[in-house]
Amino acid sequence: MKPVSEILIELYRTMLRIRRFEERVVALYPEQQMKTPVHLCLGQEAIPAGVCIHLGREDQIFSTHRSHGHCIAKGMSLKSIAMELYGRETGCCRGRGGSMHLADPEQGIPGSTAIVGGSIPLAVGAALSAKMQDNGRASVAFFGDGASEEGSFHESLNFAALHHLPVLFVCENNQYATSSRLAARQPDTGIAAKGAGYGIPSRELDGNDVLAVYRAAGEALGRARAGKGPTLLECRTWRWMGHVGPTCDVENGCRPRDMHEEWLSRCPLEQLRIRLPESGALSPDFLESTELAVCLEIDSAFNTARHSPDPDPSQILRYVDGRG
Amino acid sequence: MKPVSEILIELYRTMLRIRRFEERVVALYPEQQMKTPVHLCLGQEAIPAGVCIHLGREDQIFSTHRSHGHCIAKGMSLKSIAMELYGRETGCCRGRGGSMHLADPEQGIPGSTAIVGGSIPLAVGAALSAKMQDNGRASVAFFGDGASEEGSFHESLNFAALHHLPVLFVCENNQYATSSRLAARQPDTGIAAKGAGYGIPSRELDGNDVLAVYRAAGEALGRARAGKGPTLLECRTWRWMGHVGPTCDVENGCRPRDMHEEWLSRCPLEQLRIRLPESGALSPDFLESTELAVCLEIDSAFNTARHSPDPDPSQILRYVDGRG
Amino acid sequence: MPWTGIQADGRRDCEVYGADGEAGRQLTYRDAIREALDQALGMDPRVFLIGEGIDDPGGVFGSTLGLAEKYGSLRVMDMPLAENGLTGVAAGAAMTGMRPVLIHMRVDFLPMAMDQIVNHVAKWRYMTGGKVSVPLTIRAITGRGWGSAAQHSQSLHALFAHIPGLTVVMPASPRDAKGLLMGCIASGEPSLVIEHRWLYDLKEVVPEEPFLVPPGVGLIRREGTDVTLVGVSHAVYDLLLAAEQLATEGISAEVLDLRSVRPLDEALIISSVRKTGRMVVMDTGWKRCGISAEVAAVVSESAHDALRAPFRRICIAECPAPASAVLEDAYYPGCADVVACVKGLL
Amino acid sequence: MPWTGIQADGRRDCEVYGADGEAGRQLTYRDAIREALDQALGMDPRVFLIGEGIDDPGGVFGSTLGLAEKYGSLRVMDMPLAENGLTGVAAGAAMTGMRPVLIHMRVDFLPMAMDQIVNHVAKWRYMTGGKVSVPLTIRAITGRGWGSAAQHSQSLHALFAHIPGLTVVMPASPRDAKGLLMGCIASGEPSLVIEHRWLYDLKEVVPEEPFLVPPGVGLIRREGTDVTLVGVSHAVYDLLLAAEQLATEGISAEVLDLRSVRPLDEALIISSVRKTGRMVVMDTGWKRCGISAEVAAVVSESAHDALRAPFRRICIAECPAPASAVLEDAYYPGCADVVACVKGLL
Ligand SMILES: Cc1ncc(C[n+]2csc(CCOP(=O)(O)OP(=O)(O)O)c2C)c(N)n1
Ligand SMILES: Cc1ncc(C[n+]2csc(CCOP(=O)(O)OP(=O)(O)O)c2C)c(N)n1
Ligand SMILES: [Mg+2]
Ligand SMILES: [Mg+2]
Repeated sequence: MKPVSEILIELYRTMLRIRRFEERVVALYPEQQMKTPVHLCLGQEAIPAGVCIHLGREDQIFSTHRSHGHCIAKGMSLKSIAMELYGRETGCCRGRGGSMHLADPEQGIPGSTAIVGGSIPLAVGAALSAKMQDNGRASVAFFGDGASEEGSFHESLNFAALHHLPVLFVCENNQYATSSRLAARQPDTGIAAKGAGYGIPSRELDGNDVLAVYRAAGEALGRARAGKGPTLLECRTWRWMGHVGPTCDVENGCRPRDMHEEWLSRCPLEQLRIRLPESGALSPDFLESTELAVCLEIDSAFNTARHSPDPDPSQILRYVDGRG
Repeated sequence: MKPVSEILIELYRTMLRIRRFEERVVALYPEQQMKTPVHLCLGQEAIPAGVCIHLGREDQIFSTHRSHGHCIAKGMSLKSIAMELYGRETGCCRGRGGSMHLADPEQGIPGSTAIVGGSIPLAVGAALSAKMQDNGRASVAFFGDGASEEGSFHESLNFAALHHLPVLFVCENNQYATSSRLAARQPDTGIAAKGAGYGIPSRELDGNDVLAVYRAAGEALGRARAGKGPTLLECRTWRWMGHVGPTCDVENGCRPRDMHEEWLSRCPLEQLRIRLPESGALSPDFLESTELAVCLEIDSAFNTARHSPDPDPSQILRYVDGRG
Repeated sequence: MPWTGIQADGRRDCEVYGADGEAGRQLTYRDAIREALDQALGMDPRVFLIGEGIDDPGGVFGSTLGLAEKYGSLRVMDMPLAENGLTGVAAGAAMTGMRPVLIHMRVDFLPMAMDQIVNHVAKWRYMTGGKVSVPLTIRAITGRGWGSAAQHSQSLHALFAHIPGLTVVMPASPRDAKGLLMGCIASGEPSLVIEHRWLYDLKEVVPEEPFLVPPGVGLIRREGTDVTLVGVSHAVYDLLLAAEQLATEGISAEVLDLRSVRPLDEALIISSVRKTGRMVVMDTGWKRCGISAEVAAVVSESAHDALRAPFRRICIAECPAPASAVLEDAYYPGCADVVACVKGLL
Repeated sequence: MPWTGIQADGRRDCEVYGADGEAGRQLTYRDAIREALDQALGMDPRVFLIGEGIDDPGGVFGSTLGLAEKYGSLRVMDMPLAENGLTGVAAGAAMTGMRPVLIHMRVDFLPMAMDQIVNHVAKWRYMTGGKVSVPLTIRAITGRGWGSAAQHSQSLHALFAHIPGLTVVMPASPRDAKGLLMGCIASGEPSLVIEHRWLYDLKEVVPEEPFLVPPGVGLIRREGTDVTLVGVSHAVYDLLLAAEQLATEGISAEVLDLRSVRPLDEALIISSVRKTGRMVVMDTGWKRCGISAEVAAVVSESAHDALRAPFRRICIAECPAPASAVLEDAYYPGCADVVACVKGLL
């Protein structure tokens, strides 16, 4: 076990890297050099940070259209993400995927899907693979509240529970699917309530409290690796920006202002900083030097991205299959 | 409210009509005149009988590949079913559908689907229709334990619960999907356990006890018509024959003999007869005259079917759409 | 029935695409769709709309704006993310007296509902010997560009054109967007309306009163004698640009807009190729087993003797849509490709 | 890698269908499939099988019999009724080191999994810039007859042949059933093997050792000079019968077995039609946007000048499969239809 202070530092640094990365996307997007629809996870940083800290490189995650945070937390280089957003040949998917399809198999990220619900069975498959290869790996399915309405969610829970697969289902319940609120799509039982029907240990928790996520995910992944099967975590959270793009959607009436402000006041980074002054881990010095380091890393990532080469159009048919 | 004796008589007569109809299919099938895959519901008669007694003609049911019992209980004429099994132009679907696609909109049966899980959302749609038309109708989705594994089950429960639709989900849990036992497909939580995740009142019950089905369905449909939303009933039962065709599958090792015999001893008709001698409703006279009447009805249905005309092959493209 | 007696637009002859010359009220493609939905809702109590985010401030790229306010949330209904189940729900409602219009923001979500569309909706009338029909209309929009990438820019009409029992239309102009949508709803047949996001801002004169364009009837968008250019949806636009350019070089191209890919207006294709002797088909989708292949087969079966040059297809590249803008440029063919292709034939 | 070094069966030349003359061990189509699975499981620890009822006494029409006993229930795995989810599960396993073979008793269940197949499996390699492949093989069987009806006898290969990124093969003989299945598993590409229930009892000499038939290579089943008959799967059988009958009347028909509908062996089609000048395609599926349309387009593009008679297609009737036996007879074309069609061309 790592000492608590190291854990706190790692959690904070991961959240900060996600936060500053997304902010940079917001800042640069109007230049229209990133020609890809960005679904930002500003405000939701605690979830990928709290979950992925428990994962080794060999563990597998599957992500969604809102993929930046998961991939950063799992260890992808900011540079290879930024280059992908710029559509470069040097991007993590050689410019073929864009923002919604980040992948890096070397970091245990087989990929991201923009089809809602698609990530869930894929992660179960990675867990089946781990069980068959008996290699001690776990896998994580990240998905939203909307995805929990898809049939694939039910089919995946059933199969994972049946075979006690080492998979963690992480529902990032930001209470909206595009502009559609939860209550227009689901009865008022909560998403974690679904787990019991499959005998899957399930919990609803504050997704803006990185320590709550950290603890619940740690427990769940411990169980998964011990052969005790899947867990479902419903992490309540809120996205700070609109569904897609670099602006907020509250102005134009997509989500209520009062809820938005209430949730803004619960910033995951600030909460960690404020609630844990006594630990001493997050000292002003640490905060300052981390800000600087992250800022430099992001500068470099986006500068490189900006100046990297585009794919060669004559190669458009490459990578369709292994034959070409 | 009908007097109890009338209810008992109706339940018994319905079960008997299903039983004798299916037995006649078994007897005649080897003649190879019914060129259609038959999925018999012998042993499962209590469920359609106990549910459909609460339905008026205008209420809608959707059925599956194992459709004979549902359609008989809902009021379809045995003749039009038999004619369809013989592939006749005079069959309920003009010989286009066969055993797995029985339909009779006049009797509130828009149809049956052989795609497992397909009946469930269709019935929810009929309930939505009833709500929109505010016509007081209810609808019933019949489906098997296997169907409860399909994503459509989850999607349907969610939507029906969200909109408080007047639909009854009737899972006929005969513990097998083809030759695959429940434990190879689902964790050991029961299917009724799924309902709670959507706030849907749900019960597991003895599907061979027609009075238990009768009571539970009555309550559920009362709630549905009162605008209180859906109910899920998991009716435990057992099929006496193989998955498809007129023979049993126990000989060839598809299902265990001991369970089979145990369930054979729990014949829904016998149970009703034996457990209720005191009511006097099911008197020996009644039983005898009912047997006779049902036998004559079935004779006539199959005789007519045998001698009815086949479709005209030149009309093969008719009914694809309303244009032709 | 509210639909009987509505004017059917029987035109199959030449009509200038997006003509400003024509008198009358102009509407965008987007507003033409919205007007069709509005009139259908207003006229027929059996009609209701259902779709993800249908009532939100975006209103499905503007095509449903204001309708939830006007008709209420039961007739203009948001839905959970459950495409297959909700297609079944809509189908069940259609079988029992309603006329739902189910709306998807992207064609790419239709594969999720393929079981209900292919196995149920398309076959139900036949399976029941004509006794139960499924008057369900499904709208879905093809996306393109800005890195929409592999899962957000498909144009899968060929998959549905293959299936007996379905109607599949692809309006290329505002007038057709209204007329075909109303035509589908009125038809009582299970129908797919595949729209194109890049046409949404296009303007044209559109009749104000309800009118029906019957599925299955193509249109000559421009008359010509040297070559027949066949297209659907956004491709029609590229073909018309190409025809104009070719005209400056003395080549007379006839442009056909299929409008429906099922039923297919075979007679129109055949009569045009009999006139010109050359044929190029442009599609917004892939080549293999696509609608361009079907047109080739129709010609080869019924006008083989008339074809005086090799048949040509101009389709998107035979790969998933790439994200990078430079690859997108290579992915989508355009007017220049058509011009080059036609010159190669003459 | 266990698959390298396995003999590839490169034949493209004439070979008599189901010849008894050839020396060697004969196997049924069913047993050839089972042998391919057995050898794949035995040779490559990454291979596992998953399917509904795969380990039951029926053993997927006999094609998996005994394998669960031999390899255990983790490598030959029953599954819940959840086709889309389980396709995703198999795909996820394939992306992370396994080589799953997912088995469906009917092609009709594939539409349920269309989202995973079309949106995920087919596109994953491209979307990840070639970094993550999906070596998933899916077997599905086309049913026919005895009132299987609309939802249990489809032959939907055209839907998948339309999609870049997928391999779709349709073995017509026992040798190919083994060779193509092993060829797909070995290829590491997402592949669909569409089998035909009516071929299961067919016997042929099949090599005992593992061998690979590479997807994308068609076969001349019979040489001829007057007309080219092109088919897949069970249609090849009808075409060979027709060719025999035509031979007695002095007409020499060449019969091509496409074997793969994606990739498509265009060169084989073109060279044959260049020789014969006439072409008839027979398919087990529907006409519109089907593989028969694609063959027409290929010929019309690349051998237009060679075609001396109208192109002809012989497909199932353009409607869902009816249940009644008399309608089934009318639904499926046969040898007599081919003979009549060819005579009409000469
Ligand atoms: C199957 C499918 N249906 C619809 C969409 C369109 N869509 C993209 S993201 C999204 C909202 C998803 O909501 P949720 O799962 O809660 O994730 P969030 O965006 O809130 O993170 C929708 C509807 C899609 N991509 N895929
Ligand atoms: C989507 C789909 N998958 C598989 C099948 C093949 N199949 C037909 S019936 C059946 C078993 C269904 O089991 P269950 O739902 O329990 O109904 P039961 O037959 O036991 O009444 C299966 C697997 C099918 N028809 N549809
Ligand atoms: Mg959300
Ligand atoms: Mg069952």
